Amino acid sequence: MIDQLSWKVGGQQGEGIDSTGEIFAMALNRLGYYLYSYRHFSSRIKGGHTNNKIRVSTSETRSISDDLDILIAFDQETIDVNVHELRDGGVVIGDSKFNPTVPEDLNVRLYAVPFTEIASELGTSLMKNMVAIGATSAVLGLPVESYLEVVEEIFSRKGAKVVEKNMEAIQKGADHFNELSGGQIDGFQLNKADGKKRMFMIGNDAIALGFVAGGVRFMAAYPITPASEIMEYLIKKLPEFGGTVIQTEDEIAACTMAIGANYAGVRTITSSAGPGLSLMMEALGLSGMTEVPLVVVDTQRGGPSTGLPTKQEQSDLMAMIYGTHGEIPKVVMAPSTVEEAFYDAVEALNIAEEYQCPVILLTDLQLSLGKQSVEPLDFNRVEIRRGKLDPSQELPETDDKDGYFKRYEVTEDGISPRVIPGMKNGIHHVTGVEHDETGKPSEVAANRQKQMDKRLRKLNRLRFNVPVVKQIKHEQADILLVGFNSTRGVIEEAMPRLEAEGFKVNHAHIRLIHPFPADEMKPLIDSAKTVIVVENNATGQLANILKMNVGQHEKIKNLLKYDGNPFLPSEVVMKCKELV
Amino acid sequence: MIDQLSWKVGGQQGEGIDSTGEIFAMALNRLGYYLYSYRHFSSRIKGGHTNNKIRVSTSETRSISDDLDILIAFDQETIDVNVHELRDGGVVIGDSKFNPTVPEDLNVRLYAVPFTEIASELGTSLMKNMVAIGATSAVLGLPVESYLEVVEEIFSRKGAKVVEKNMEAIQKGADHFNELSGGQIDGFQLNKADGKKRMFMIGNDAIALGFVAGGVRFMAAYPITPASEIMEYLIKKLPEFGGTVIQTEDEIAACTMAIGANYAGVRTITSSAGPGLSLMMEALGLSGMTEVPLVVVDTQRGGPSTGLPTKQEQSDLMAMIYGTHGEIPKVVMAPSTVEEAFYDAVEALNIAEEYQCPVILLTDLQLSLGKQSVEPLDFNRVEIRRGKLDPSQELPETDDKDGYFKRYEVTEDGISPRVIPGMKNGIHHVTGVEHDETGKPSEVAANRQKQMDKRLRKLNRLRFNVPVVKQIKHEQADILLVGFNSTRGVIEEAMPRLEAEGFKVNHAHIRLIHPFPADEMKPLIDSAKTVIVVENNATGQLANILKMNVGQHEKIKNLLKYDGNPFLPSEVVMKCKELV
Amino acid sequence: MATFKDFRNSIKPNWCPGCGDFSVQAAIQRAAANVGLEPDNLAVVSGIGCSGRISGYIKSYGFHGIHGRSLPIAQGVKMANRDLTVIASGGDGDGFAIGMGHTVHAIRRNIDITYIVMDNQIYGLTKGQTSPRSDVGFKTKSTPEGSVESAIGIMELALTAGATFVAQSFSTDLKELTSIIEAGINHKGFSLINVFSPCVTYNKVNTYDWFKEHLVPLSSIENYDSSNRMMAMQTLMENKGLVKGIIYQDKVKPSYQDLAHGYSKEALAKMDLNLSEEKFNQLMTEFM
Amino acid sequence: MATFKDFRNSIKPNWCPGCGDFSVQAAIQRAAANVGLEPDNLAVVSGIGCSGRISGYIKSYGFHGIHGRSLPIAQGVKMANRDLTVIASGGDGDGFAIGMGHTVHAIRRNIDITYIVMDNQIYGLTKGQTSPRSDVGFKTKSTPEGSVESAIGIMELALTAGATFVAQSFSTDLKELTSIIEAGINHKGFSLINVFSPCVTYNKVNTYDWFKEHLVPLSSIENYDSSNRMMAMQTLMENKGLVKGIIYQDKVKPSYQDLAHGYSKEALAKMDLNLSEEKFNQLMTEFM
Ligand SMILES: Cc1ncc(C[n+]2csc(CCOP(=O)(O)OP(=O)(O)O)c2C)c(N)n1
Ligand SMILES: Cc1ncc(C[n+]2csc(CCOP(=O)(O)OP(=O)(O)O)c2C)c(N)n1
Ligand code: SF4
Ligand code: SF4
Ligand SMILES: [Mg+2]
Ligand SMILES: [Mg+2]
Repeated sequence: MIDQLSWKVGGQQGEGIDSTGEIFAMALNRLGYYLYSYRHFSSRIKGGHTNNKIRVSTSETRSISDDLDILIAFDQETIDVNVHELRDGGVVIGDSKFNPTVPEDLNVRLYAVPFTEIASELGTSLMKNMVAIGATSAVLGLPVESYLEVVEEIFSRKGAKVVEKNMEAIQKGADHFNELSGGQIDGFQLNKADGKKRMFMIGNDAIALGFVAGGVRFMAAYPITPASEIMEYLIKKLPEFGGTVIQTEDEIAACTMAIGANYAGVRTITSSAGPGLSLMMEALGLSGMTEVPLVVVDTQRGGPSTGLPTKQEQSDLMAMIYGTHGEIPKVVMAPSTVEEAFYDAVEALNIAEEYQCPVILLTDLQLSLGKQSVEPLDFNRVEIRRGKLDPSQELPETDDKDGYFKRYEVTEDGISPRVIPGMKNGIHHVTGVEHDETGKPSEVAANRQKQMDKRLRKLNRLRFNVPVVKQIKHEQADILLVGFNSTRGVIEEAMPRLEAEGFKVNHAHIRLIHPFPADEMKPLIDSAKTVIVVENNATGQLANILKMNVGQHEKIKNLLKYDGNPFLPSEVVMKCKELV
Repeated sequence: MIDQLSWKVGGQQGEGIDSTGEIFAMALNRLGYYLYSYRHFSSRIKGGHTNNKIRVSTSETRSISDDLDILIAFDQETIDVNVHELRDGGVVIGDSKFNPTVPEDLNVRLYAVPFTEIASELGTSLMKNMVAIGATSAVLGLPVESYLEVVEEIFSRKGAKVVEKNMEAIQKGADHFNELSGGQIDGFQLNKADGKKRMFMIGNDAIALGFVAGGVRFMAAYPITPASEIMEYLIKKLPEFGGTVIQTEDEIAACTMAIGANYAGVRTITSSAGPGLSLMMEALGLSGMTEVPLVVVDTQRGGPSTGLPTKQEQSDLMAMIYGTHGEIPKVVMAPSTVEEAFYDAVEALNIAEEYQCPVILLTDLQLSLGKQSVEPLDFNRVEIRRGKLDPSQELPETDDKDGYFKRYEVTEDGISPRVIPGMKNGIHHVTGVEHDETGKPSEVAANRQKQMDKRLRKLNRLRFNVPVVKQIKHEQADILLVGFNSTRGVIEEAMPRLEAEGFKVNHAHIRLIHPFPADEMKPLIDSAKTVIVVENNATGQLANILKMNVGQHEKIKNLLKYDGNPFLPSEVVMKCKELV
Repeated sequence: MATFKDFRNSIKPNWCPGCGDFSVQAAIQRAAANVGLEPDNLAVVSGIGCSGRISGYIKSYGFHGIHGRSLPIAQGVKMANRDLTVIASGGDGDGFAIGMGHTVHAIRRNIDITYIVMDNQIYGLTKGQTSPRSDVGFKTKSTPEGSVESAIGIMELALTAGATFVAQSFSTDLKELTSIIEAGINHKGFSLINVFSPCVTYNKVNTYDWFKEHLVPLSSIENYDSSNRMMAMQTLMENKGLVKGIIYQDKVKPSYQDLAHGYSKEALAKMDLNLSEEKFNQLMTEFM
Repeated sequence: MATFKDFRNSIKPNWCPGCGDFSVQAAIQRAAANVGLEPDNLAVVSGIGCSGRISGYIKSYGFHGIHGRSLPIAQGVKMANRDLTVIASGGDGDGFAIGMGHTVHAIRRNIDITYIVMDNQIYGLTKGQTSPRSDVGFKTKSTPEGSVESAIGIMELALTAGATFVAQSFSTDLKELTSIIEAGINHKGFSLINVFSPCVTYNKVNTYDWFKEHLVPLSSIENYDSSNRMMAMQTLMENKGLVKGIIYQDKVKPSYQDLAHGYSKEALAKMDLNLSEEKFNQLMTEFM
């Protein structure tokens, strides 16, 4: 009996590969296993190799695994591309339709199951993925009934008959496999899971759910991979709360429309990926200058330019911190797990309103689209804080000669009182031009200085729950591993392996990218011999940020990967050993 | 007799203040004086205080001075706003029309001259600025004839009569002043200048001239302060060379149109200020990814957002280095004088073509609009280098199965051969998507890695003439002053004053901002006790770049000013003393 | 009830004496009072340009945005709080050059805001360059030999984008302009009002006199029917766009607010943001 | 002379089987050959979308730009080298959503390029969201209850922006489409060709059959005169834009290249960049 295994299904895009993986994973999630799935897909609609790699475990896991136990292939290309990932003694189950073959020098077990044929016999070849799932459950020794609930949910609106046929397909797949293999094969039986209910979701789902829970009622956005799921979820959900989503003509409109709506008092967000964020740079400056709260999600993908739109990368870091001309207060947050993505989405909204500035919620393709089991979220941690805005407040008349409200009053904490249009005695002017306390344009040097200082001072007191997630086991470490966003999983998996090889390893995962938590990081760097910054980019952006903010350049080493694929745990282990 | 003095004329915008200063300065430039003029103006068309401060000297000067010798006032506001700048014993000449007064506690000499009245008597009140110029020459002891040449050039197309009248206005102004003062007053007579011919131009003129000389034949741009002069010059000049300028619908069109034209083989530029640059971020990434040469001028102004559009600032540094999602090779150059602006404009074009990447020519409002005497430029230093492009080359047939040219061939120096549309056997594909050597989209990991490495490696060998302008007088310095762009003048003026107070001061002015010349800077920092980075921004951007690239954080101090005005030499001196 | 004086503040506009924008400002202030608005229920959103300064000169909530983006900002304001009256405004460069895409899309989206363009056929603030409304042959700083690009027929264009309210006026006709702005505010949906507002400093061709001579009042056209889209188009084409009055109005089509699925009748800005625990659990369950 | 096969390469398009874009590609290849082009004198510039991939599938110089910017890039190419034939192309989202502003301005500028839009009334590449050409009520991933925004009448809009060549076609009519593209290439000025190119994966409404049923060939309209702008507009309005053929052509107006002051007849890309010392000194003297 084993505690975890890795399963992959592959074939041509548009052939149902996704749903095969999806149904398999959902069923196992229901049984209480921890699932982690990562799709390999490309920038085209139909055709082209796609695969979905799913890790099943009895404990939490957030990284793809080094090797593979079972490969389900709908075409020979899937075998050719993926077979080398299989562990010694791994299993390939291919559709007998294409006469699957495996390289002779590999010790893998090949089974050809007539996926398509069985499905066609049952009525439609579309059900071939169900047959494949059946074969899978035979390998794992899972009862076919495990799938019933999921199959019912998916197909019940098509009628009981369809449900039945699909279950039959699963059964036939299992039977056929058992016949071929002569009963269960060794080493693939999973220990029983805890049976607890968990969500099965991608990072983008968590972010979108966080936004709904955090009070977002309007969104303006333009579709783009890998951000679109956030928009799609809100399109479905916001109407339940009276809210809505506008698909704008471009990202500039999306961002400025969000600014307009936030100014008018509604928590409004937009989301995009690199190209869209690059287009929003001027608007971000407007939010910073006018002190209108704004939350923008950047789901990083392979860059630059259109780059590798369906691949993993973490290369927007610098642009998110420093993009936009001039100087504004801005917060950049980077959740490192799907749970954090949820809570951070809520918190981003709070910070934006409390500090009246743009907040960028940075994620990456692996975190945004990787689908995994997530413990139920804590309702009590969902809190709405609007800072100095109280829309129900009755404002006194002001002493300004025009009756204008001092929306940009210079205060000690740098945060001015905030009112929204419609409030009596709250009239003021908002402008991206430098302005005085009521918002009237002003070029007076002394006023300029005061307003600049006010804006830039407000983040000095930023309260942020856990700016750095730390796993500090050693007072003096050989290696401090540093990362952000989705690399958390792979680093956590590499750590025990490095420890096993005798290294003392600490880990700091940075969640507040800007303003940078230098005070938190300094002692960790001081107490490490080598600092290895693990990043999916080519120039070591986070490492540079560390250097700028903390120093100790000679200690800081880059561990980079930028070929579009996420790190594997073994890569991190190997490269760390090279670097120390 | 003195070697330099400062003169200022002020009044309402749209009243001819600019031309008063202009005529005065041009005449003195012709006499061989070194002129430096800096305008204070605001974001409106007519009305609002404006002034033009002009420094006259027998040696080169590139900074506004601390104090003022002569103030010419067309309204009382001009006196109120500027009188405190006057040195002890300074002179105010106001139009008697508004009954000028000066604060009693100040030791300044006030003369009321009937500018408007004299002008009106001569035919039109428009000539009041000529009367003011006349009064000025009386103070300085300059013969009225000094203006003849300039007046003739400006007014000759309006007829000899107009020229005559204007000269008469000058004469009357001089006469009237002499009558009032009872002959020349002491301490205002300038030593004779060297009589050499120099240009009198703003930084933007020099950049535009550099572009014409450097082979630019097309420009696409959108108007914005303080960049528009570059566009205006090329609009006038390019047709003489068969070229043209398109005023596009926005900056995105400007930048992408420039990319299209550069791709097709014509040196094409665009220019803008912060808001425009923020809009170009996506396009810059396209240039970087497709390896299409591109030169963009950023004339920095007060930010963020619309900010202070007519004021000095240097706050786009980080955005220029790091703006655009993903990672591209990019060069950021920052000339520090008007001469350098010319040569750098030419060089930017060469670097863009040699390294096939975007080059940002960074300037700031003070450098772009400050008008000064410039020694004649060296034709022999104007050289056109197109790198690996030779449009007249005959290409052999390629061995690619489609006959495609390997435009993105992986080469050791990271620079691929370049061809342009229309060339036989040069067909290839260009895309912002990751691509193979012929430009076909490719998601293959190994190819990705190779192409990324190729692109990012090409600037490793960047040859740049003088990446840092150094004034190193001391092996061990108390202070190393570091700056970029227009602060060069003020630093050079502060240095001898600090030396006079006993400090050993070195100066490094950074002209190649990115890739950062860390090797050049390190020894200078090593050998200084304190490094003071002088910048017109609020967050110390250049200082941060120094920290990131060189380290030694504890030594590096910020000397910042961000109220919209340039530094004065005395401010730099004073703050340096505080910081050491 | 507020009078037009309540929409005034003490700021002296920094427009040149004689600029057409002064009357546009006055007309907006009058129209706001005439339709019964209170200053705190009006939001004026503007772009960048001489004209863009207008949001600071009207006493109401004002948002002076960035160049070309007054419309998306204004639409955001309205979506957030449908109880507000929202006026977007700016120059012809702002709306028809850099903002052209937003203008077309705001028209087709038909959110209930009023867009007033101060069309002077030039870039004022940047000191006199050509605009998309400049006539062929017009000499400017950027076209010293005369512009060679066609001027956009903006009123016709609006019709093709699905506009439900299209009007044109002239800044000196304060009475007509005021009443058109009132009609625009009262219109349920997006209203586009193009106002010829002469730039006395940089446009020496399209002057007050020029417009007086060239503009044809629709009221002078017999049987003109502003509900007839085809007639509107024909009239515009026949008169090279130089007409004034309400050119077209569709009084039937509901605004975006009324069509958007699930969009609440209560202003979003006034709603409670908190979710019940029950609802929260339900949302979680959907992922299980 | 090149044949259409010379414009082919060996890349297999990654479009879905049955996608309308295949025929558009074929038509461009045929038209290029028919008008006598050589592959190295043609530049195909495209945007981002399924359609945008086309620049990689035609053997010629190809530039696959960024979303919405095919037109400014293409105009830049033409301005740099007027001896090239330049085709810009992309999807309806690319050209009429994010690229709307550029489309209007490219039309009015009238640079001599041909713009071919593969209009499938949907966003294909991003998996099925509404586009500015989607009909009201059309259900997509982003409008699950049906779109509520008006579709842009793009042919009409082009006329109002000063277009000199406006045509529409249908991707299966290979012969007609080819001849329209030829006419577009031969037209001196900007030509806009909107091609209904069905997305078989995400648009189940505007299908091949739907278009066969709804499109009215202009050739079937008696006395249709494509030089008559008013008639063009009327016909479009009467037929809700669902016509095919050359809708309007102004054969008289010179292109931007021929009007731009001082712009050389020789391709800029072929000119010598060096200045004489004499000229250089003259330029300096102007500042003295
Ligand atoms: C992104 C950006 N580009 C350019 C500018 C510079 N700019 C300010 S106003 C303006 C155009 C003004 O013309 P118009 O919109 O017609 O307004 P007007 O001044 O004529 O009222 C420009 C180009 C800017 N502020 N922002
Ligand atoms: C700036 C930017 N925003 C968004 C995207 C994502 N994107 C790619 S193609 C596309 C729209 C595709 O629709 P269309 O232009 O109609 O082309 P089609 O796929 O239908 O041919 C979008 C939104 C992008 N690549 N760049
Ligand atoms: S420049 Fe023209 S538009 Fe601007 S304020 Fe003056 S008159 Fe009005
Ligand atoms: S998704 Fe639609 S537009 Fe894209 S390739 Fe498939 S059929 Fe064509
Ligand atoms: Mg204007
Ligand atoms: Mg489409």
